[in-house]
Amino acid sequence: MRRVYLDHAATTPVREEVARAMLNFMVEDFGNPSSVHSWGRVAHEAMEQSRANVARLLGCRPTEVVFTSGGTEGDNLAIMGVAFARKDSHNHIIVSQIEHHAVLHTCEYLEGHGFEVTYLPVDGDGLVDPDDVRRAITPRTSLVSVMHGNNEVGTVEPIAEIGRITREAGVYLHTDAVQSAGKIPINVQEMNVDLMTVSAHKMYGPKGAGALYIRRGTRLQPLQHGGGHERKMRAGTENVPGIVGLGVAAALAYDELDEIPRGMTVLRDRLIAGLLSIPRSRLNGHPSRRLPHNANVSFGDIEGESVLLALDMVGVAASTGSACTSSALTPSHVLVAMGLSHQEAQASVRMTLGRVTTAEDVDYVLSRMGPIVRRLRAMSPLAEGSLAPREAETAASGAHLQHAADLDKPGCDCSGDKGVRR
Amino acid sequence: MRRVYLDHAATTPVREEVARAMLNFMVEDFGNPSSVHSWGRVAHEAMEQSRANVARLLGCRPTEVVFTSGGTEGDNLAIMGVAFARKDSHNHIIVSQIEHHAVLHTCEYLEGHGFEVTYLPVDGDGLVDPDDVRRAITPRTSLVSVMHGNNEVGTVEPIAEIGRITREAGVYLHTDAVQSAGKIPINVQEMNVDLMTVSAHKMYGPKGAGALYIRRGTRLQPLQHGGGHERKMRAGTENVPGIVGLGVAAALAYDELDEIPRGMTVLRDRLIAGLLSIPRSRLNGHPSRRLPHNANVSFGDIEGESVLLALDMVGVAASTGSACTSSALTPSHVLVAMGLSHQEAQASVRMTLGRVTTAEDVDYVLSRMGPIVRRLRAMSPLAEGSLAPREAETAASGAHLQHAADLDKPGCDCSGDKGVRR
Amino acid sequence: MSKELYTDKVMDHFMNPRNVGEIPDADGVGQVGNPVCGDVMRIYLKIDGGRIQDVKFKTFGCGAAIATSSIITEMVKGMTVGDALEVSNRHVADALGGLPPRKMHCSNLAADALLAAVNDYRVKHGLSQIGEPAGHGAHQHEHDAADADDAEAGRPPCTLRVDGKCVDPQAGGVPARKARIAGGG
Amino acid sequence: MSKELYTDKVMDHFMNPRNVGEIPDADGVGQVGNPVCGDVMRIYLKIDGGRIQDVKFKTFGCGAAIATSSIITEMVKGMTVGDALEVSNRHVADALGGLPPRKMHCSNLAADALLAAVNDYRVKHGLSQIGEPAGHGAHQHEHDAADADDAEAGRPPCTLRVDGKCVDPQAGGVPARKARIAGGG
Ligand SMILES: Cc1ncc(COP(=O)(O)O)c(C=O)c1O
Ligand SMILES: Cc1ncc(COP(=O)(O)O)c(C=O)c1O
Ligand code: FES
Ligand code: FES
Repeated sequence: MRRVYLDHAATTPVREEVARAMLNFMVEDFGNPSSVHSWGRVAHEAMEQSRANVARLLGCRPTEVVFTSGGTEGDNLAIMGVAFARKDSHNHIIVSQIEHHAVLHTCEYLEGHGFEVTYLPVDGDGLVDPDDVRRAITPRTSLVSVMHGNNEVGTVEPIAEIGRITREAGVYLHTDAVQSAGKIPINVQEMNVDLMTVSAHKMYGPKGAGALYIRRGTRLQPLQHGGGHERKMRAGTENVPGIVGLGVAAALAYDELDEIPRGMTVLRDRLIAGLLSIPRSRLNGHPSRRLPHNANVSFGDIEGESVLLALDMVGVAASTGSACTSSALTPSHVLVAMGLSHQEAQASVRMTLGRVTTAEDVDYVLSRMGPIVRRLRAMSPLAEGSLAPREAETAASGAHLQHAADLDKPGCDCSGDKGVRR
Repeated sequence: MRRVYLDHAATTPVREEVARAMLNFMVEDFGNPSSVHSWGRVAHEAMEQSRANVARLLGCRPTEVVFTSGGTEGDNLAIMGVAFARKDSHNHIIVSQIEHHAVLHTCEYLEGHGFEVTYLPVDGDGLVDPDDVRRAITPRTSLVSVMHGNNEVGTVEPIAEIGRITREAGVYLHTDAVQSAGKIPINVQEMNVDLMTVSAHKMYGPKGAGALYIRRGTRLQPLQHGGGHERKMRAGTENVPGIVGLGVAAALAYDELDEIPRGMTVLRDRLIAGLLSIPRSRLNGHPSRRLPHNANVSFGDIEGESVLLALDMVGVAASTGSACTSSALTPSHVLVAMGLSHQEAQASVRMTLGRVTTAEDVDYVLSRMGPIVRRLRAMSPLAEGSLAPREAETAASGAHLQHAADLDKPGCDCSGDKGVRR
Repeated sequence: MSKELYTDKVMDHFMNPRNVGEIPDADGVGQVGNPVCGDVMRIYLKIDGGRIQDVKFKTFGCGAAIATSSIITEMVKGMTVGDALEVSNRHVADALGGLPPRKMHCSNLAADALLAAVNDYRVKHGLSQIGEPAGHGAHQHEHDAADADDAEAGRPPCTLRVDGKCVDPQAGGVPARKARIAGGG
Repeated sequence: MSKELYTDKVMDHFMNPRNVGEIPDADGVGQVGNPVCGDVMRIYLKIDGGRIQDVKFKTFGCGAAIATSSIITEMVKGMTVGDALEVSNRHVADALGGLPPRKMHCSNLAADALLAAVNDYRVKHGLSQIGEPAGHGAHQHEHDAADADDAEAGRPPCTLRVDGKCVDPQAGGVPARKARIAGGG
């Protein structure tokens, strides 16, 4: 059976060049960069070379790069770091409703610790209105965080414009560039940001490594305490192989930024066109301001996990929403924020292309998708022509409502019921 | 030139078997374990296999293992996690004075956030007295944290005995087993601990991976927010290759726990005997309750970095104190707690053996050590027979004292001035 | 079976579901939304002499929802209405060779929809509605083994629950949001 | 040179230090402790006609301390006492081909010990003591380039300083603990 991996927004394979470099720093040059002897010096030099590579990709100085264990830690460090460092004078944070859970759940945590959070709406294409940012800023605002490229629907936000507003207001701006880094140009200067999160495993580097850009002079409280690594911003023996892998991945991404995404956009548009030729389908996310590898389509009357399961049976890897929310029970918060009904949101399928995706891969997926949608629709009680149930028949579920008030606020549903491996 | 790595307490090379397994999960089976498709399932299964391996090493259930980015994160999560989860009723924590900075600096952070911390003394061999623990516990104590094997002097603490006391008092016990795991038997049941930190790169696994044992039912607040990974205790895409590496390393360590350390102890004793044959030297740490790979010796009148540098020139990797404090200006807090004078502490050299260390390696190091110590002593103004300066001559340094009061409390001096790579 | 995986039987019923469809002149029709996830199932019953002569379903839901829908129709076809109501979500899961703990709640959909269809039939025949189906209350609290310990320890937030929260409506564990979606389904 | 590395010249002076030793009938002896790290240096001067005829040192300290001790003795041998006091820690570092930013403080040891030795000589000859050697105050504040920015931004805790804190005694940057060790040295 053909196997087609269209879930590159969830994670990517590590490139050979990257893996080879990492292997050396695991088995041969395995030193601890804090050590003063030659093993330590070699590890330290490699780490600084990686820092320079990452700095080049982001358009910043090497001294402004702090290595992390990934995108989630980067988002947490940026948001909690600024929030707690400035909490005596500022207790307000502004984020969009379509941020990754690493941002949203950090904000929920902060709400429980004396902070106020404004969650900005988006339009039907998933765009944040910079004017909304301007209006939301108060004298007690310390930080605005709006992601660069959305992980579910691929919409690219107007960060530079938002940055002009935050600069003027003297408020820090963080952007989560986990999905955009290596796919579209990023530059912290041009984007007017003070903090930027990237993650290696989304750009053909290893899981467990990432970086946070911290503009020089930005005050942050560290999350993790211990040795004075990473200029005291991130204690813990540095993950040298991971950092080396991130560095090589960043260098390759930077060098190839012109070629790869162009061909990818063509393939993506072929995929989107094919999916939209299925009746009652709609594209989610902005039609043009969009990451080059992202296709996200909702199909009326069918449910996401069943589509994924059926695709999996024919060797195709896709997801609903993000990798994270694809295993959650709740419909995607991104799609709901964009105004989709819960059932439209539940019926979305995200396919994300990678460096090695071919036209044949796309055509194979399209040949399988139509029959799957038809089969599931034939089974759906929501599809047209199905006999409508009477009001009374929904009573059983209505009865459950009475218990709702007892509930805790539901947390992240990742790894929740809906996600199951077969 | 012969090269001899005697800094295995700082970090270890990744074993071939471990690296090979990791490589597969980077390049081939690279899926995100949260994904529902087959790539995700394979990654998820591998992760759970690792969890089982780690559980076997620690003597716990797989569901009690949470993967982290390393020992520092494990220590932070254990201590802050319990402290914040129980802060409404308990605000007191007890640790030893010889904990790793990952514990001590976390405690300092907590002291700034309304917690009280008791720092227990140790005796001249570095042992904590369990009776001191008993006496320090108050009704407001939530957690005791005493490390298993000390990273600098190798002393092994009486954890099981301390655990009997904490159990009786209804207080949680955390132990940092980063140095002992894989070197001496560890078992969370027999040791009566509720939380235990381990780190992969200290036992021939990769940097950037570790685990925290959390006894079922122990309340903890997570450090990092986002997706619901690791039972909501640790958000972020799991470092699957790192976790796989940790799992393989744990399995190998468990299987070899009988053989390796035995031969290692013999070599270590040969090394210690040789070092102590140098005049005016003393062993630091307990003579028998000691990690099998650790030798720590102080040489009168000479200073640590210069010894390391001279050793480095003949191809030998060693450290003063920990990898972390070897690049710090302050003398080892461990040695100071054990009652050494500052200069004795500054003159300590730690050599830690590994799986592949041979008798020839040890003899080579011993053959170089004597001349180095003699050469540096000949240069030292503190050595016997040197003309003593008069009181007045120290005035220049005394003059600096007047500025001392302005100081911030000095933080961790890791990566500080003393550590320099040449 | 790894607790994370669907059995072959589940996949068989997912790929080749039995009794999919509608019964235009059904004697009872029941539709419910799953309070946990908002998925929807509808069951059609043809009842004659107190016995289920025919049964069909339509399901908007996950793989487990489709599989449990399929197998419950196989199980109850030919049963008396009374016996059919004894079929619990646990029976359904067992018949599939087990469900991953996190998918146990999906099996409620089938039992609930069956009850709704029977009640529809009873109302039409002037009978009173019946409450929870047998075993629903007792068996629905389908947490994994970890929960026993959680209870001992006073429900700490760090241990695994089904989706991190209790999903038993009796225990007050249903998110309002979800219930609302389901009600509007 | 990478800012983290010792130059070959430093390593040469560390491995083959010049003028190690003592002068039993020295005209001036100065010993100082480094207020930052507690390391100790002692300098012996033989002075004749206002000129340094001979100089020797002993140092308990890091590689940079030994190398700066060694090179300063080379530099001042033959100089007038006045010229010798013009030799700043920065001159010493430059003569070694540079020191890593984090090791700049080590070069203070040599300049301070020289001053102490000269003062010892002056006291013996009924002269008044001299304060800081030339360039000491101005040059000792040897942070790396990051510090300029730190100042702009109001000294945020996140940016690199020499060991995370100011090490210039004039700026109040010396840990009391260290100074005490040094004083007791
Ligand atoms: C936009 C975005 N932010 C943050 C993350 C979290 O990064 P990581 O998986 O490295 O923890 C992800 C991916 O999971 C993402 O897509
Ligand atoms: C005893 C001890 N605890 C904690 C740590 C920190 O672990 P890691 O290096 O994985 O952050 C170390 C090593 O650095 C250690 O030796
Ligand atoms: S997730 Fe809704 S029924 Fe399975
Ligand atoms: S560290 Fe003390 S003089 Fe260099």
